[in-house]
Amino acid sequence: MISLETYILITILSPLIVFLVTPLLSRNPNLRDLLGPLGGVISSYGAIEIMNAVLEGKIPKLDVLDIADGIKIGFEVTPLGAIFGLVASVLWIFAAIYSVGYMRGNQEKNQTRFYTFYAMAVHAALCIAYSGDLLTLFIFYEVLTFSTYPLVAHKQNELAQKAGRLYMSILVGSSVIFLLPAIICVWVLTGSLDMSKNGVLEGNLNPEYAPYLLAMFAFGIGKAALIPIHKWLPAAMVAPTPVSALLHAVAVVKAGVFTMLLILTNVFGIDFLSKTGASTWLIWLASFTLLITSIIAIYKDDIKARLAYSTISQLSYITLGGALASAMATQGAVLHIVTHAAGKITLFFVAGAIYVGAKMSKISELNGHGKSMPLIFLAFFIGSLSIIGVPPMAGSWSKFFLMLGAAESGHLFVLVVFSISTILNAYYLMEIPARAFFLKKDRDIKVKMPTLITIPIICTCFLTIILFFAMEPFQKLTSIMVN
Amino acid sequence: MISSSLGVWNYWVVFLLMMIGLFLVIGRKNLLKKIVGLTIFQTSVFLLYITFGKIQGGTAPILNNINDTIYSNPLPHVLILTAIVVGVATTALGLSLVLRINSEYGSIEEDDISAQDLVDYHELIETNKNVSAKFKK
Amino acid sequence: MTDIIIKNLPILVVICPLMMSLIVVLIPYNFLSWVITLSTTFITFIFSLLLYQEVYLHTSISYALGNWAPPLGIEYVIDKVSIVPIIIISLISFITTIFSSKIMPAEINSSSISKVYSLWLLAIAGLIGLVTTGDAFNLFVFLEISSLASVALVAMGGQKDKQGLVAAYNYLVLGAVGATLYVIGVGLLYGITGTLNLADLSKRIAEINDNKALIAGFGFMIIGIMVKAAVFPLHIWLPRAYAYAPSAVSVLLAATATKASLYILARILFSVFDISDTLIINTLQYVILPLSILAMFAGTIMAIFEKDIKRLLAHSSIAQIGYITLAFAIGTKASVAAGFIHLFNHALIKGALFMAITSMSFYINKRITINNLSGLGREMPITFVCFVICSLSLAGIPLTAGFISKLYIIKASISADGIWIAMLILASSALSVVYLWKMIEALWFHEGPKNLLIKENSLVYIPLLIITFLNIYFGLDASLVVNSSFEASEQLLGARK
Amino acid sequence: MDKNPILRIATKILFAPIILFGLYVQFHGDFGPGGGFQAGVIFASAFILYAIVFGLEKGKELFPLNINLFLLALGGILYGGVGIASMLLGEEFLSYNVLGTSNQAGQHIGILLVEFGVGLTVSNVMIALFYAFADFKRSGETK
Amino acid sequence: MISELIINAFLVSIMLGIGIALLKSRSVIYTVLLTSAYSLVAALMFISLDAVDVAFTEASVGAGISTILFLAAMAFLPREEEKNVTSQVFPAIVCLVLGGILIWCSYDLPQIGLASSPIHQHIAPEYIAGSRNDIGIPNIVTSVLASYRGYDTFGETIVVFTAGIAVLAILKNNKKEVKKLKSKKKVLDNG
Repeated sequence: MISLETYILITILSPLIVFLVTPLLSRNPNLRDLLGPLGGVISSYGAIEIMNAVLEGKIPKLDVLDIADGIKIGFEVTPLGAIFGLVASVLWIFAAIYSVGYMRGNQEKNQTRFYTFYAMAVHAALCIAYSGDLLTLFIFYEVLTFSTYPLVAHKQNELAQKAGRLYMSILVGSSVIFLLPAIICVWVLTGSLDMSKNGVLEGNLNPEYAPYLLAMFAFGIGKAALIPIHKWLPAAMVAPTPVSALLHAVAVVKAGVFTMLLILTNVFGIDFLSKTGASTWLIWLASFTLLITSIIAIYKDDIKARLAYSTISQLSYITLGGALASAMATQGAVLHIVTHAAGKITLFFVAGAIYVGAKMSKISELNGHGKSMPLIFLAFFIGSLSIIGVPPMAGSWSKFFLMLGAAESGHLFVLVVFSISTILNAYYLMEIPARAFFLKKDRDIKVKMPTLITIPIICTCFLTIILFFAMEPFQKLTSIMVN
Repeated sequence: MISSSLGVWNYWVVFLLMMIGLFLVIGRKNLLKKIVGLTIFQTSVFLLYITFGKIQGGTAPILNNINDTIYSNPLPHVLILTAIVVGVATTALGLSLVLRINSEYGSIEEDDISAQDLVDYHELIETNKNVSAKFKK
Repeated sequence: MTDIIIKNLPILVVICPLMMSLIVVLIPYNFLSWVITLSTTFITFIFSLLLYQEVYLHTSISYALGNWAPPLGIEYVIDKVSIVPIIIISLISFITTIFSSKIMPAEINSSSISKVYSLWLLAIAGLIGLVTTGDAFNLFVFLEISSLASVALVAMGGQKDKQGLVAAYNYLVLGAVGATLYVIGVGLLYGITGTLNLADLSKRIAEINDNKALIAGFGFMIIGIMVKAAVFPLHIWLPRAYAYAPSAVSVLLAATATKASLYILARILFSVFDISDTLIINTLQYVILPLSILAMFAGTIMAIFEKDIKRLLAHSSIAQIGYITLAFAIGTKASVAAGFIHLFNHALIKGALFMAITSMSFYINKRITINNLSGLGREMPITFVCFVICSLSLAGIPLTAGFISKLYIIKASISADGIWIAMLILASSALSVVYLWKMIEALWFHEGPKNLLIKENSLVYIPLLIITFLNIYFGLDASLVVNSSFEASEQLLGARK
Repeated sequence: MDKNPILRIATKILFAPIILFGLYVQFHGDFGPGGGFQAGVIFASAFILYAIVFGLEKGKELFPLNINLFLLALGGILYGGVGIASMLLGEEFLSYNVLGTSNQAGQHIGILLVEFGVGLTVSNVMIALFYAFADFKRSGETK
Repeated sequence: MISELIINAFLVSIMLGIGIALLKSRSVIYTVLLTSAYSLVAALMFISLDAVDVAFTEASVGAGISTILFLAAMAFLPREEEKNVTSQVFPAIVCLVLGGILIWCSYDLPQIGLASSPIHQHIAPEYIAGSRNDIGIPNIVTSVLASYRGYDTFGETIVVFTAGIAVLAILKNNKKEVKKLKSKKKVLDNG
């Protein structure tokens, strides 16, 4: 019987090992590209075991190092963390396979560096997922930012450099100027950096100041991409698609909202928030973000840009769910992390696939190409359905819970917001398969689609359907989390 | 009365001298003049100390065998002996620097020197432009 | 023999380099003089470690020179406070001396190397003496030793670049003015108390109340020391002095020179005068606090727009000094401790950064500007990696020493409910990322000159590696530094309360 | 100016008395005003006068640079040596009591030695300074 | 004693005059001579304040050696000081402020020559007694200088030493030697 610590180690270290070994294999591409999926499988095995343990009510713990009194780096898996960890590690498998196909199909330069930092980013995401105290959380949050910079600036042309600089400056700047002091405030208030299931601030913080502290957190966590600090996400789309797919649909942004949820539940505590109403303003801001970005998405012609803005709006669903400060809504938010990840990664995969296969990145170019690559567009269609929240796709669950939560917490206008944005989602996502299938082709181009790209797309798209039926363990975890 | 006013007069002149010295240091552009100012400044500070050490009707602090002689305070004298030598050390170092500067710049006026420096600085930046930021394509 | 050494440790840490400097100047062989200097600094470091041990046995050592009981004679006071800068200075000087072995001959003509090493030891001895002494006037004497020696060392840069001479001249004149102001201050205090021994002075000051001369004397002392410590806006001598000194010298000065003066500042503020006294409180709140905040931003912004890298680092030093004085200005035990932590860490960081940059300019035999940094990182990987790590440490990225000090400063300022101060600190450190990133990007991502055939020299990069390792080590296990700093501030402030 | 006979003669005559006066100031410092610094400066002035009148080369023949440098350091070493000696004899640095049979004797010896050290250093530094400045002047003119 | 004070006042007034003259003078030689005159008057002042040793030192070091150094340096420097172009308002303000502070605090300073003021009460008597009993040499200044505060004197000897070495090191490296040094190293040509 392997102890839980070892499982944590397995999960966290396997991407780290990939990170360390990849550079050594730069001479031997096939072996090097094998590493990614392999690591993914191993770490997701660990993640699943941990999830089971958490389901049984255990709390896996692991202390790494003790810097000075009160300052330590250690891991402690919350149900939320277990879910996020699982999502990140499982989707890494597909993303890794896909990126092999993409990078080769596209003859990108510096592939070794790419894979190296890719693994590093996953490692950081997993560490965030399992982090046991605020400092560890912060540290790996930063590590994630830094490890993704080389990926964003991968192309190394003016544009990429500029985007990279924007990306860094927003994420690092916000986290350093707001998140760190907020964390230290918590440290000063509660005397420790630990978090607990029902929040630590109750009784330590004068409710009047709660909204301000929450504001520091909300704007400190730039990865959650609330307006006005969302700019980095569209900018980061210059990166190769696998990066956008894994990092900007799963790892990075989900790390952001994950942190946000963790702060809301385990630092402030749902009861504290609902009692003080400290998060009301956040509800408004989140709904605003949600609508605005959906509208912007409509006007984007570049596929990835459109997906980016849709991602922003979906993220604010999650923030909103947390901010509603009701059990149901929180559950919905957590489930949305899972479902949206599955759905959005599919969409990004497809965007990349279209680029690799047909060298097209604009929506207006897609007219009638559905016939030439039917599978791809079918997958896109299913993915979008899931995002929109149509049964029997996974997305429907989370939307359902969110709606219930909104009703439960009595903010009824949120229901309106949800329904409007759903319509908008439907509009801007459905346009793509619609153009592809129903409009007539204006020009001919020959399509060659690498199998290494097709397979993961199909897998993830099936995942969205399977999740609809296999949502129950996640749901159980979330219920453990909220009561 | 008069003695006390004269006493304050002493202090005041010492302070004024300090200020003159300081003004020569920070107000003048000529490097040599600055060092002169420094000397004046320090000498006036020495005066302050020695004035502290004075005792009415005291004699120089050298023991004699007459009883109940008042000796003025030896400690300030010692400190100032030290300070004087430190001062001359500073002066010498400063002068040597002025000499070198003059032989390198051909002037000991601050304005000329800073003008030359500015030119050099820009040359330094410009000359390296040719190897400067080109991005990988 | 050993008991003699143990008994005389407080004086040995000063005398050892002082006497050796007299001998080194007579050595005609450059290599030999380097060896002697190296061994001297090493022995000094060992002595300071022993002293650390001793201090933690007896909490405070008073050493009466010439066996004249203070306040009659001059007294050396080593306590948990003064041991911090002693360790810093001796450690850095040892590492830097290793570093100087190859750099020095490249920049200074062989006829004057032994003199330079003698001055080098004198500067170190002066700094340590400055820190250890418990006598106001003796402090002045050692202040002069260290500053004259460092001026001369800076002037040695005049061989490569004539601006070094002007830098040295300004350093000399401003330093002398500062020292003289300090002497005026001491004189006024002496005039009203009649003593020079710092401990005795503080005792007798406590008895005097509302004396104008006391205030004036305090003011002059503080201003004098602030000039030496390059506290904004009295920092004007610093950038050039650091930028145009010979490489090894700028490393030594940047890492140690201002630290000693900052320590003296803390000493005067907190232990000579009474922290609970309104005079001190006002000074901290209305003078030092605003100045430090100005320094943080002015330094950082000047650094962002600076093209010449050594100057850039010097500007950032001004900002970092701002952090330290800010920590002192908050004036709680926690914040002063944080100040000491940053004192130590910044010495490591800035030393390492200067080492990295100067060794780059040594390799390509050019002055480093932002333009000819391009692509050098790929030519000299070891130096580059060290540079990156230490810049991260300067920016306060987690798991480096810099992060620890930032963390504690911010925590102290927040718990003194000055959250806006914390915000300002973080804002300026976020700004500092801008110039650091500018350099790193140029070093690694830009296309630079090809086939420089640079071969990194082990004697140059080993000290760099050591100091970088320390940067990481004290980021991972900071308990030593943190605890000693808290002990120090406890002793410094606890004495009065 | 080394053509002027009066100066040469005057210097020749003055040289010895100046040195003598220096010695007096040096060793009478315990009883009257005077001591290491003043004496050092007076010694120096004798040599500087010589060098001014008879030219730098002559001056250096009379008092070579390397000896000058050696004495320069020696003064400090002597001073510090006294301190270290007292340390080795089990007292604090620079505590002269242990140097002699009685405390006062010890003090006398100590003070005498350190004053002499001061005198050595000061005089040689002054001479060295003068040499350096004069040398620099010449090198400048040749440039 | 009143006469003493008058003499002092007279001497310091002369020094003040010299100071003002220095402010006005533009010729370097004039400046140097004025400075040495200043030192001499200061020496007289010291004598009248019973500080014979200091006077001796000031006369020999301040008026003697530094004048020699100034002259030696001057022979190689431009003779005239240029007119200042920039305004001197700021330095003047700084000086006036500092002077103001000093004059403001001068009323709380001990009155000159008052035997009861703390300076004369606290440590000095022990020195005077100690010099007679413990050390046994008449010149108290010497005994304080060399024994009680012997370490200061040591430090100051080191300062002098430092200055000597520094000047040697600075003035030694002429342009020629530097040229040699530069040519010795191979200059890598970029690009």
